[in-house]
Amino acid sequence: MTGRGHRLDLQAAPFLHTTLSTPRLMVEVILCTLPVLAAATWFFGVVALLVVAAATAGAVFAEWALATRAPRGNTLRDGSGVLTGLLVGLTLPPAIPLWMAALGGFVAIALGKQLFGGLGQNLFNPALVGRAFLQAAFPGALTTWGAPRGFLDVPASTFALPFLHGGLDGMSTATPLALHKFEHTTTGLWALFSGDVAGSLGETSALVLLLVGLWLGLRRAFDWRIPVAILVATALLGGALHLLDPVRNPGPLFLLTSGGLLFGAVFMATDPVSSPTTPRGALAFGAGIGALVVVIRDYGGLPEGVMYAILLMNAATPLLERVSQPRPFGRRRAA
Amino acid sequence: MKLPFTLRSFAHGVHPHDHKQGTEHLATEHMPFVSRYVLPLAQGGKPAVPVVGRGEGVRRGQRIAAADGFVSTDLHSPVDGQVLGFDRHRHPSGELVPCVELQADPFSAQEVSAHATVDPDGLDGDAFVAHVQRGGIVGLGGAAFPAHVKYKTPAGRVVEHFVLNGCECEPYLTCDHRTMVERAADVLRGARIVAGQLGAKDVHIGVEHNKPDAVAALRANVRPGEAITITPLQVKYPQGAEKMLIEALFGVEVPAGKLPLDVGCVVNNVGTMVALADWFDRGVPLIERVVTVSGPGVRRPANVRVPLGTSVRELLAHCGGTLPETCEMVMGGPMMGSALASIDVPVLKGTSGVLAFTAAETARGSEYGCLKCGRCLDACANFLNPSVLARLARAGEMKTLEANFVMDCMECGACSFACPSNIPIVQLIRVAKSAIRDERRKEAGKS
Amino acid sequence: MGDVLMAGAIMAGLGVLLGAMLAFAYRFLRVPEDPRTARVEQLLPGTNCGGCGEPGCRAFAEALTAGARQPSGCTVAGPEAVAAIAAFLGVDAGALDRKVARLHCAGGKAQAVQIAAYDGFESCRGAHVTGGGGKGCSWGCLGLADCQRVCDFGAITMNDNGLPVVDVDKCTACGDCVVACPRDLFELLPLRQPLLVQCRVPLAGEAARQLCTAACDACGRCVQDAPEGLLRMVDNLPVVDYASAVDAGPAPTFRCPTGAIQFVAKAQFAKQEVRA
Amino acid sequence: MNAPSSPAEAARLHAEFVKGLWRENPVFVQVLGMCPTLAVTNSAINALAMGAATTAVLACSSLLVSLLGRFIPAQVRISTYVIVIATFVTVVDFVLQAILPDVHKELGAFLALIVVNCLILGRQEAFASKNPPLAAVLDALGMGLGFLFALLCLGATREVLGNGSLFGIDLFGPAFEPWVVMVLPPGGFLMLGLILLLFSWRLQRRAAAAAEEKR
Amino acid sequence: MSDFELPPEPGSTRLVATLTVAGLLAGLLLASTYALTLPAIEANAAAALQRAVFQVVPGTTAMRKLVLTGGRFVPADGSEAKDAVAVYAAYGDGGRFLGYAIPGQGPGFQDTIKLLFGYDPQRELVVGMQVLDSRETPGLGDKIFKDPAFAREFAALAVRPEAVVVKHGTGTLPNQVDGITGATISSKAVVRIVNERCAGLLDKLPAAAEVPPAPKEESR
Amino acid sequence: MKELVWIFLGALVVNNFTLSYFLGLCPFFGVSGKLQTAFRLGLATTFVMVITAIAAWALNTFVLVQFPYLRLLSFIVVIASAVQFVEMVVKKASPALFAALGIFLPLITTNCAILGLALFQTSRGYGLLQGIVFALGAGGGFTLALALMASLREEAKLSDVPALARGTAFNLLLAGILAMAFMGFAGLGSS
Ligand SMILES: Cc1cc2nc3c(=O)[nH]c(=O)nc-3n(C[C@H](O)[C@H](O)[C@H](O)COP(=O)(O)O)c2cc1C
Ligand SMILES: Cc1cc2nc3c(=O)[nH]c(=O)nc-3n(C[C@H](O)[C@H](O)[C@H](O)COP(=O)(O)O)c2cc1C
Ligand SMILES: Cc1cc2nc3c(=O)[nH]c(=O)nc-3n(C[C@H](O)[C@H](O)[C@H](O)COP(=O)(O)O)c2cc1C
Ligand SMILES: Cc1cc2nc3c(=O)[nH]c(=O)nc-3n(C[C@H](O)[C@H](O)[C@H](O)CO)c2cc1C
Ligand code: SF4
Ligand code: SF4
Ligand code: SF4
Ligand code: SF4
Ligand code: FES
Repeated sequence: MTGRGHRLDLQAAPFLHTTLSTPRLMVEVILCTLPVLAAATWFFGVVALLVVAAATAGAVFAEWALATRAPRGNTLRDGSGVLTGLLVGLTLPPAIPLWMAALGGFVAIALGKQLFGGLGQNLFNPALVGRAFLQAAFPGALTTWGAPRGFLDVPASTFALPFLHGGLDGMSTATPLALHKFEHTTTGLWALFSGDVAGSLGETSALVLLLVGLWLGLRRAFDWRIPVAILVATALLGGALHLLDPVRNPGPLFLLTSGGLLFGAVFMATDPVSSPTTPRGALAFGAGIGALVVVIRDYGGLPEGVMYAILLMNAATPLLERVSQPRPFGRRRAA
Repeated sequence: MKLPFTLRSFAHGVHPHDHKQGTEHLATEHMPFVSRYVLPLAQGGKPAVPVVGRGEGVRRGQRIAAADGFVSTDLHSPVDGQVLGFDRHRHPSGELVPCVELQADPFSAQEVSAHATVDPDGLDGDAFVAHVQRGGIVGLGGAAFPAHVKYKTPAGRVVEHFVLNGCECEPYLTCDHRTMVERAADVLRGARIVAGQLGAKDVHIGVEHNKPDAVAALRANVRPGEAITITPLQVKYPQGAEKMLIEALFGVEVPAGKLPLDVGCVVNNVGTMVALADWFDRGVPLIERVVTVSGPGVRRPANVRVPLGTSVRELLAHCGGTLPETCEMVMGGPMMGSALASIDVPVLKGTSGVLAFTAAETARGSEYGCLKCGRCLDACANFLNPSVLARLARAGEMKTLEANFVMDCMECGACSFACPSNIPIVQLIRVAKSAIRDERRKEAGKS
Repeated sequence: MGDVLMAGAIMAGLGVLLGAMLAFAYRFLRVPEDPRTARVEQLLPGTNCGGCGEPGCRAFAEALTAGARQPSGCTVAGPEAVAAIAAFLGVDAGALDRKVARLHCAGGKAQAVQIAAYDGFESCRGAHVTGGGGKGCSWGCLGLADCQRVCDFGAITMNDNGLPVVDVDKCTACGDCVVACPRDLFELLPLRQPLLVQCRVPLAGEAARQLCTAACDACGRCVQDAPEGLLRMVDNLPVVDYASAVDAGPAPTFRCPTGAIQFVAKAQFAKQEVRA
Repeated sequence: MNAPSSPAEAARLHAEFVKGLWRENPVFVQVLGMCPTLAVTNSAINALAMGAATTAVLACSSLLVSLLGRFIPAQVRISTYVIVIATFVTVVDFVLQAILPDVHKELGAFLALIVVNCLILGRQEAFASKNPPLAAVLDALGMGLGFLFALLCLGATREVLGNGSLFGIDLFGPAFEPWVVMVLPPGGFLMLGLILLLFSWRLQRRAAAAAEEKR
Repeated sequence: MSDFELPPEPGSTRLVATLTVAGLLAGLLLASTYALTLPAIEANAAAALQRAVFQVVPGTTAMRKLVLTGGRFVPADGSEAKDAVAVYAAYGDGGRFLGYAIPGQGPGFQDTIKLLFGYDPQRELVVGMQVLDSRETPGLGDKIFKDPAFAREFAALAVRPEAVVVKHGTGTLPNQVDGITGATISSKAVVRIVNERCAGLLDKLPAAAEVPPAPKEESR
Repeated sequence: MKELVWIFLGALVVNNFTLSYFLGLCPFFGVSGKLQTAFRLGLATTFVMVITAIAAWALNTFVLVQFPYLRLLSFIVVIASAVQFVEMVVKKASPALFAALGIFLPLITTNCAILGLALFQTSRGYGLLQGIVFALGAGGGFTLALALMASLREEAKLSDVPALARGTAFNLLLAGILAMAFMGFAGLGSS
């Protein structure tokens, strides 16, 4: 009688679904990395494209090689692997050898994602696992910031053969944070804002990052509480410490616009998988990142701490989730 | 006219497309009589006990089974005809359950043999409750909970508000909408009867603001000075869930595990009022109801007044049949209804809609890992954490599930609707709840 | 040399002091407890490495005596020690009246009618709560392996006919599958009585046979052929009195028209079985 | 220690010795003594020294415990073993300090921590106290060498990747970019995790092959 | 293990006795080992120290340990407190006083850095530095002892008022140390340890004239 | 005061006993399956560490000045006995406290984090107060690492960790990532 002489399907309610899907969400964020990539290319030349491409290739390769047996969803198709690769690439310094970038992408997916069972199951931000591995493995290469050069001028180290460094030292500059920490010179705000400073590919232009972040927030691609909490916590704690010791501790505006803070707040702390789902958890998560960033930058050995702050808060996420579960309807007042 | 977002509502929830334009303007039509009717004995509460024998002749409206205990209702024959038997037949839930099977009398004019009409004002509380029970009246909002049970208020409890649920927040469904437009007077008549009996101070009718004609029709029937308020509400799912409705109307949360009565409310569906008016004023028990037949797979969508026990197959045939691409039939709304394994199942007292879907709507995108994006949290009007519940359910962590209040879930489906990863969250939750109830039952059996 | 003697003296002194302290504590502060725990603790290595996941050997010993853990959970103890503990606790004892999990259904893919196609995640209970999973018989096995997934001992595998095969040797009668099955089809039954009714349908005759070729149609022949009292008909189904010591042999199964009652010595179903 | 009296006895003793090397390898299979395993394996030479020191302590303690085991009341069993082990560890510590001061400096506190290595205490309890001296010593040597082998595997891989050298000998020349993480704490965890992963991958392959053969 | 009875509870005396005997034997064994290995160990330590001193004060052929007692440095005679501050006077050919080798320690990037540096009071210059112990990052921080160029920075370093670290390649003044690129923190830590030690001790060191004469034998 | 703060922070995060010094790994991997148990083990360890710090200080100051070669032996014996004694006292005095924390005590005594604490304290020449602060930091750091690890593992139990990696390999790799994250604290307070 159904017209087709075969059996009816039996599915579970609801029979209607939102039009948003995970691959679409990923594509949206991928598109939002493009302005950042464009800015990186503007400031650092084609080498930016090469590095990001290498990292993405490493990530996609790992996804292809390891995800075949993942139980749910084809992670190659959903675009999250590409996004992870892009983000790894954007967090690397311009002069990094391409083989390292590719290795970073690979480690991000292999150790950061597939080890946990694939999309949505990872406990740490995969891109940052990849980068943290690189930073621990090749601290020299990851803290060497090539001096500005021509658009098509690619540093010798870029094409270093695997396992070789290809002469990384040589011409190097320092990031605004390192300049402040080790040389006590403060970079001008306009340079920080526009992005014309040394640093990782994607992190330099505060302007582009703010615009992209605003767009993603308005599109509800991420939980707005996380970036807002990060920025507020950084500004408050940073400001307070700055008042205590203005020479050693930089001011809040500098803290907000320098280093990877905005990039991390827009793209990486907001990775939904490794951040809390609960509203209160998200606020605490962001505030924790902000506080850790300030502590590491002001008192730590490293000039920059965004990556470590996010990873540490990733580790604390299950605990945060646990204590911030929403009170169900009708249970809010009485226990 | 207020702007939509300034209207009252509850927190969280989702906005599915309402798909009502196909039937909302269609006047209710009558389903012609067919030859065979199947009525499950359990239709709201405990199964009723047959009071007629195999082969016995019955009249339309005659009692055929009597309530068994308090949380149970009488069952009446929807037709003039003959009792074929009491075997098991397939229920919309897929199970084979004991039913009364009737053969319609092809020569009968099918006039209702009405019972005596009763003036409700002349009844005291218990007599009123007993009379409602005798009318076989259950809630027509979906759960088919015996109406009289709600009217028996424990001593010391005061009912402040009698609330009518005219939200009809489920997409596609328009049966309540048509009922409010076409039978506004009966809706209000029912409300006055119940409110009077309960001693409620006032009556509130919540209607989603996408039904302006229903609001107008109801308002037109309110007598001046009467404490009956019709409140347009935001269009948001699940606005019709009684706890959300109470929150929207009064800003009060019904405590978890408690009843509306605990905050001084009794809630009924608008259709239930019409059934009450029919029973008291015309002596007609609950033997038919309005069903919306809709969905992309139906050739002629309609609102149909259907005698209970009519098979879905006949109802669909009345609506021109289904398209060849139809691959899924749903009883109830698209958010909370359930898929039918077979269309050879009867229309029940609780059947508000029959929807036919084609592959285009039912093809589910592939499932992805939970992104922990929190969209399900923002959807859940119960303020649960559906993503956690789903993951725990998948892992079978029953103890943790209970600690996370899985039993508070009303299975509204908003979370599954909102999930970009296509995770069958409600189904997982339903599985967990079923397992927990089972375990509790087995545990209780042991000791 | 003086140093050497002094060192010996210090250590000896420490030994005396601490030994005395512990002896004192042992005598006056000890809290009595299950002597079996103490014995098991002695049988354990006492390295307190935590490798077992318990907070130390004592806690593991308590878990062992409480039956919550298996002796092999200790990563340090050799096989002899494990065997000794197992023997001491009698973990393997009492094979006499052994029970195993049995399924009251034989309606696999090849026997039972499917009226609709379940389209959801693989779970019996998931199908059960979704319009009954489309199986014509709403009492029968759904074949989606909930039981297999909960069995910690790997005793259950699904055969090609979609029915769970219980490995009688691996089944410890823990009862997890009994709880897991949404249709309550598993029961722990004594191995010594192999008569088993493999159907739960309360229908009789044609109505039952329409749903499933393996259904019990309540013809009653098995009850007639069994010794008095061993079988009785309840709700259109024969019920075996497992408390009875009568050994009827396979005779009651011979005239069953559908094979709903079976004499199962070992596994109920073959691993690769599709009977038409 | 008497020579084995029969071929069967000899075979048994041989088995006692071999099992620790591979089948019951204390690190890869039993996952015991993780702290020294990870802490000192940032170079092959340290791994070797730690392995050797542990083996020496293990063998001496096993011998003594096997000889004296029967005389020790159960209640002070563990305490006595600990005293025995601690004594030998201190002896090894002094001897190393006297003859190989550089290695001693590298191993640092971890040499002393042999005392609490679960492997050693575990062998005393699980084996030495219940077996004759010869078997006990062979078991100890087998386990010790298995431990040494595992440490060496880890130490060598970590040193080669992390420093571009093996036993301090530069392997790849100055153009090599060492993977510093390997000689840092995370590298220890990651490398051992990776090795264990390889182990279970091999086991799985072998099981799959066996299943294939059965068919 | 055939009987599952609990063994009889031994008397407390037996427990005490077992532990006592074990403790006694262990003490004896250890004391003997100590006595046997002590000379070698001390010789090793002394040799290592001597090598270090000889390196940080170039040209040294003999040394003498001085300890701070009562605000003054006096030759060590074994009676001083264990934790007394010590420096080493270094002598060249013919017992000529060359300078002091001063140990120092302080926090580095990862963990405590222990080092020894040579100081020539006549020229008021640091003349050498050697890192004895550190856990700095291989490849970065470990350049403080692996990079000969960094060690050379200490060959003639002015420490009054104090030495400072500058960016690599920009050091020109006598009190400037070229930092190691990528290991500024470790470089700074080394210089800070040296500075702190100098600030605390230089005034207390005996002037060149008052230095006790070189020991008779080669060392000690 | 400032020095004490840095001793505390140093032991807590910068040179975390577990993630940077590789001490106490057996319980770190063995008892991090459940958050609640892990947390309690952490607290009990901290408690034992404080006892250890006091005992080690006493031994160092009063007994071992002339007999350095007895250090290891006397540390281990004294710590073990002291803890055992405390265990029995707690068990007698407060069964509830014992059930919560005491059952972990035997596991902790033969653990290298404890002995390591005593040895580090000795080699760094900490006094009594410094030693206690050091013990509190080290114990807190151990608790922190253990609690994080346990909550991560509980979460991972709900994930599809590949069968190949499940178990020790996964735990090691997880600890590796955690250790990388803790590298962010490197040099804290040194600049
Ligand atoms: C055991 C039981 C007792 C109930 N008793 C009352 C009652 O005394 N008063 C009342 O107003 N509703 C009562 N209810 C009805 C519920 O409030 C609710 O209306 C019903 O379960 C259907 O709700 P739903 O359609 O939102 O699922 C009862 C429900 C149950 C299951
Ligand atoms: C998610 C959800 C949505 C509901 N939506 C409606 C609705 O739109 N209209 C309605 O009358 N009842 C709805 N109900 C049922 C009401 O909660 C309530 O049971 C009903 O209004 C009681 O009236 P009745 O007993 O007369 O059916 C819904 C229940 C749930 C759980
Ligand atoms: C994994 C890692 C290890 C590091 N180890 C050291 C170190 O041992 N010593 C040090 O001074 N800085 C170390 N650093 C700090 C950075 O190299 C820091 O940016 C640098 O000291 C400052 O840069 P600059 O010296 O080029 O100005 C390390 C950084 C990382 C990421
Ligand atoms: C808003 C947003 C931010 C994301 N940020 C990251 C990121 O920082 N790193 C990453 O590996 N993936 C990121 N992803 C992709 C995806 O969540 C990630 O691959 C999963 O963690 C893999 O399970 C992001 C996705 C979204 C929607
Ligand atoms: S909406 Fe879906 S993907 Fe998002 S948190 Fe909920 S279950 Fe996970
Ligand atoms: S189905 Fe349950 S969990 Fe999901 S939104 Fe509705 S109430 Fe919340
Ligand atoms: S759980 Fe029950 S229904 Fe499911 S496969 Fe097992 S026996 Fe069949
Ligand atoms: S009829 Fe019997 S055998 Fe067949 S599926 Fe149903 S319960 Fe199983
Ligand atoms: S070896 Fe360190 S705790 Fe076991």
